[in-house]
Amino acid sequence: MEKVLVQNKMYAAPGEYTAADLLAVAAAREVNNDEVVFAGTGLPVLAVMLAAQTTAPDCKVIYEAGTIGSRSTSLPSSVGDPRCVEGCSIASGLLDVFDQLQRGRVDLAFLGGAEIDQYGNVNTTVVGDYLNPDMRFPGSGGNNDINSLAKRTVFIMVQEKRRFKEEVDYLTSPGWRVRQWPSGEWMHRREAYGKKFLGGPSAVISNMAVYRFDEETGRMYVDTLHPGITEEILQENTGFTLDFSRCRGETLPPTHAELDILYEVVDPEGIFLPKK
Amino acid sequence: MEKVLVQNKMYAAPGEYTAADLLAVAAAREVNNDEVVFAGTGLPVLAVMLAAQTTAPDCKVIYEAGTIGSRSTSLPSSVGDPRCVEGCSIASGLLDVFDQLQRGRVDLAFLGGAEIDQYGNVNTTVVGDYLNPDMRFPGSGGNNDINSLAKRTVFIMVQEKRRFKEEVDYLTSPGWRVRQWPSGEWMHRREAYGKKFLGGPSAVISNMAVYRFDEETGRMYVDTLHPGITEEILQENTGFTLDFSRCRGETLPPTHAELDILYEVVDPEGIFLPKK
Amino acid sequence: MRDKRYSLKEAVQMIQDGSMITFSGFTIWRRPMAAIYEMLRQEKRNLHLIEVNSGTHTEMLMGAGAVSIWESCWNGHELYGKVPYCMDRKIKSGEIIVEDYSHQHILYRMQAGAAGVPYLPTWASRGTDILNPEYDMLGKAGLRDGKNPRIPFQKFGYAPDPFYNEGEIILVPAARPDVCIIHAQQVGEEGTVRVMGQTFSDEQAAKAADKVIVIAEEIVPESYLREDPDRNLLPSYIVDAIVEAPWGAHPTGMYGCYDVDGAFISDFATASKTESGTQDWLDEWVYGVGSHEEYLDKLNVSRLMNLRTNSFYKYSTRAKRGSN
Amino acid sequence: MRDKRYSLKEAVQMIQDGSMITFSGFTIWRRPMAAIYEMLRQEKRNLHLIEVNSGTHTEMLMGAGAVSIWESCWNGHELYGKVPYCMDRKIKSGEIIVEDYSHQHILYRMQAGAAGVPYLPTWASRGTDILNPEYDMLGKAGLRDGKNPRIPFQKFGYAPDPFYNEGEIILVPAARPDVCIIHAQQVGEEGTVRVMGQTFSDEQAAKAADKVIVIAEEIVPESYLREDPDRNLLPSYIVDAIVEAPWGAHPTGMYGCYDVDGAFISDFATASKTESGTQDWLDEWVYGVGSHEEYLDKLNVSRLMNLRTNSFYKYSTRAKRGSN
Repeated sequence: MEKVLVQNKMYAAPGEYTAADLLAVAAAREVNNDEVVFAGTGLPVLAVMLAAQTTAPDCKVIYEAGTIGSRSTSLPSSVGDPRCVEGCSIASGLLDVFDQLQRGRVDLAFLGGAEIDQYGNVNTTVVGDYLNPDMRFPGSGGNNDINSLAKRTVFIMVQEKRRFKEEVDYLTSPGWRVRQWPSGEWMHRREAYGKKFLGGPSAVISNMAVYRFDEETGRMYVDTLHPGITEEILQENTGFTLDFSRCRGETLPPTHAELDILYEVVDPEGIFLPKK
Repeated sequence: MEKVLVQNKMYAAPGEYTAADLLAVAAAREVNNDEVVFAGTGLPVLAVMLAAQTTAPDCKVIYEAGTIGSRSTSLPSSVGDPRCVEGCSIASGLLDVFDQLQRGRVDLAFLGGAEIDQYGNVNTTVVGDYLNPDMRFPGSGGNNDINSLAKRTVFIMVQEKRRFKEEVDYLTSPGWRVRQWPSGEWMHRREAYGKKFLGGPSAVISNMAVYRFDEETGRMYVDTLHPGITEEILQENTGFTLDFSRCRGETLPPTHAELDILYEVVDPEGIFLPKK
Repeated sequence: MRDKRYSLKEAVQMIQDGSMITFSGFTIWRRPMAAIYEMLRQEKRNLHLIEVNSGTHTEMLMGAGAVSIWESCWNGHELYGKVPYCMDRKIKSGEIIVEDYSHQHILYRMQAGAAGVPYLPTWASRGTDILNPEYDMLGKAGLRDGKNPRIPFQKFGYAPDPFYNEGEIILVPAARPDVCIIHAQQVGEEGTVRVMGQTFSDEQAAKAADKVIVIAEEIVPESYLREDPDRNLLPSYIVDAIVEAPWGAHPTGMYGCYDVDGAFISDFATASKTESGTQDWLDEWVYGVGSHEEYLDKLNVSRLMNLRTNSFYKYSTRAKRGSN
Repeated sequence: MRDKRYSLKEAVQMIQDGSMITFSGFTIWRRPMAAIYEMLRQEKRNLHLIEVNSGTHTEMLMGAGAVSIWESCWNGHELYGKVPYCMDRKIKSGEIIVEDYSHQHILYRMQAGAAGVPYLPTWASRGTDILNPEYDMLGKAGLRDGKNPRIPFQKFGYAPDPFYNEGEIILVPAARPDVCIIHAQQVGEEGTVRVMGQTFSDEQAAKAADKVIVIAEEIVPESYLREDPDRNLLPSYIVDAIVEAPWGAHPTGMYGCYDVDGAFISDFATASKTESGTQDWLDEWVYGVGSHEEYLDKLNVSRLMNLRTNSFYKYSTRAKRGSN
């Protein structure tokens, strides 16, 4: 199934790639070689498969349903897919991978969410009051655990005002400033986790920008704007006041080589990336 | 490897069997059909293999190193032996079998020990003061756990005055009257275990007698004397005063069929039962 | 040996209304769908589901009105439907009590049940609303009074670490289901279960339950499975009933047998957006179908042949998955 | 990928004096003996052993004076020697601190370490001297002061069950070894481990440790092991070093490879009754032997061929075991 592609490392021009392409590519670039990476269903899978083909050939991919070190040649549609098993080091079950996660073995996790606040707290559970909801979402799944226990987490999100919120309706997955129970007190993640502090959200990649976090204040700031996105456009699509003070400029677009790998090797069937 | 034997159900006469034969046979008779039986290395393995060939063909044998439902045709020399794996339902590991034990799934366990007291407390750890020992033995192994969590336990012991003691030097494995820690108070097993009370020692089979327990007082009493053993002989070989009030008479000797199975099918190599 | 073979109907008849139930599989993979459909046909009611995660099968049970309590961490159809509409409606109507945990929590709840301990400790989910005591829904409903021995007195506990001074750790209560229904590739006639590929949380779920029902693609001789016992998942003695039902996990997928039927799940997910759509779908595919065999015939052969997995890859190389 | 192959000597050089160590196997089965012998030749000292159970390898390490702390539940040679004479002597001379647990305790200690939690709860061993606080030997030695981060502040803890009111449960602290040495049938060149037959507590021991060294009968292509990944025990990424050493578990036995060499173990067990006997035995079989290959040659071919297992039975049908 592996194809040899001409490696064209020139950046693609606007119009030559979609927002989803840029998301996947930007996410893949977060992976360092040799890292242990935990990936959820969807764009995260695209990102790790792309990373394995480009900058991080030695990364070890853990899928939460129970595979470690997958070398899939066919894109898994979900982490329970038999395609995750192909070429993996071990196919076991959740207990195995969640124990290893809690043991502190995961360097990087890719996750998604429905809502996020400026501290990186994520909601995947409910819109509206939990006790009287407007809309029920699937729930935490492993989002919460993985984000609690990985050293770095990268969230891949859709940029909308109603999704980038001052306060999330339900705090499913912990950011840098969290509510410690049973007391209910808000505190810095470092304080809440104490000796079991392993890290936290490292970046948020939306279809408009890349964000990072100031670990001291716990606040999100804009790192790069995607090509064509202005500070004004981004602020309009965000429910809290953005910090542009550390913005480094434009997000690097995909290279032609990355796009070729995405479309010809990673997702030739067009499961997540329908051909234009 | 299975041999068809003529089933001679006549009892053997004294001199036609050894003390070890009687131990194994008496132990095998404790197994009810369809029970889940946990067996340790040595005579317990002989006993369950004999039971599976006679009165309890549907018993499920668990060996603590990690096999369930063994159908060994070659006698395992220890519970870690590959012979335990033959024909078993699952070969896994200790976590699997000890979890199931603690879940309350084990009906009967066969165990041994170096010392026992009248409450069925067993010592497999040390002779003398634990802090200044005369002789160190192997230690608990799973003896303690299995005896804590099986519904019935049968101990197979050598009858000697120094082994059947008023008080064991170290309480490795819990009988009917135990010391509850951290307080150190002596109490009935039922009280010590509370809601997690599953049962306790059900019989002790020595080379001279079969003992059972009064579950209310927690005291051992003599159930049957092996052929040729008198009350006097037994008391001489016991370090505490024996209760003969419920003695039912003589232990039934092995049948010729049982002996044939022991020597021809279970242990033809003479590992535990050298040929006379 | 007791004969453990039952018809699908008989096996499902062992499940009582009001029971606490769990299942094999993960989201839309290796779910005991044939048993789920039969549960619906037998009109099971007031089920208390406790699942490491849920999926299409759960939405069907909820849509049919079979569920009164759900303890889990996730519900949906993966790629084929992001919103659990049936659950959404039943929450709003107050017909279902929903108790949210995280994946690690509910997994450890099963493992605690499997190991016979009342709880396990975990670091997962600190600082989140999953631990918010205001959201203890079984507590709010007054069901943590000990009357139902399968509902613990608390949703969570907390305890300091006395060994390494790592601070206060979270305790999750054991899950103690009445019944676990497993779909596996193979089961022996005495009950030994072999699962190929990922085993998800099947081992924990089965061992936590008091009764285990196994539906398998094929019943094979025990002796065959016992030749390689290090490849088996569950020992025979904990299995109470076995049923042979080929394609019995459809529309969910399973390693080495068949892929997910995404179009089928999408159809259900779309229909489930409304109460009447759900009913129509159930009428057509469940109540209007007398048996598992009728269901397979209604699906037809060519549909199934597209889903059948390739022997080397263990997934289908024929199923159309994307838009290309 | 980083090359994980090392010579036996290099791999054992990774182990520091004073380290906390654990091993694969069960009593006299699948112990990493080649590595044990090499540890003795390299004169490792002050080792802190933490083992689900011990065996001949432990007696050898103790007899050679390599061990200062032992936390486990059992030590001996099974059928081939009931008394752990080396441990007995070292306890009496005060050279070893012995901390007794039960099988379930120490197994759960490993599992807690593997899962990254500070402890696990268990019901095992209520009412016994294993819980007697007078017998907390590391505590008595003043070693529970937190200076060594691998020694917990307490030997045991107790906590009430807040979920089902089942009473006070016993807590056992996580085991956090520096190094786990595994002997397996097969390892891939990147480190994926396959163990056949019973896996004992290898999975928990390896995952609890910070560093994992795998000695295997054979190093095979990763791709071969990855064709059936549901048969593998450990993922490659947690393995730090791999060594090929055929017959490397001798005199202990292993499924599908070779049986226990009972006569060899008996000889050691008998020699171990005295300090000088132990030294003589070690001189002959360890210090006087330069390498694993020399050791095998000294054993000779016919001895090994008698131990070699039958491909069908997975145990030897040639080894003389009993007296008939």
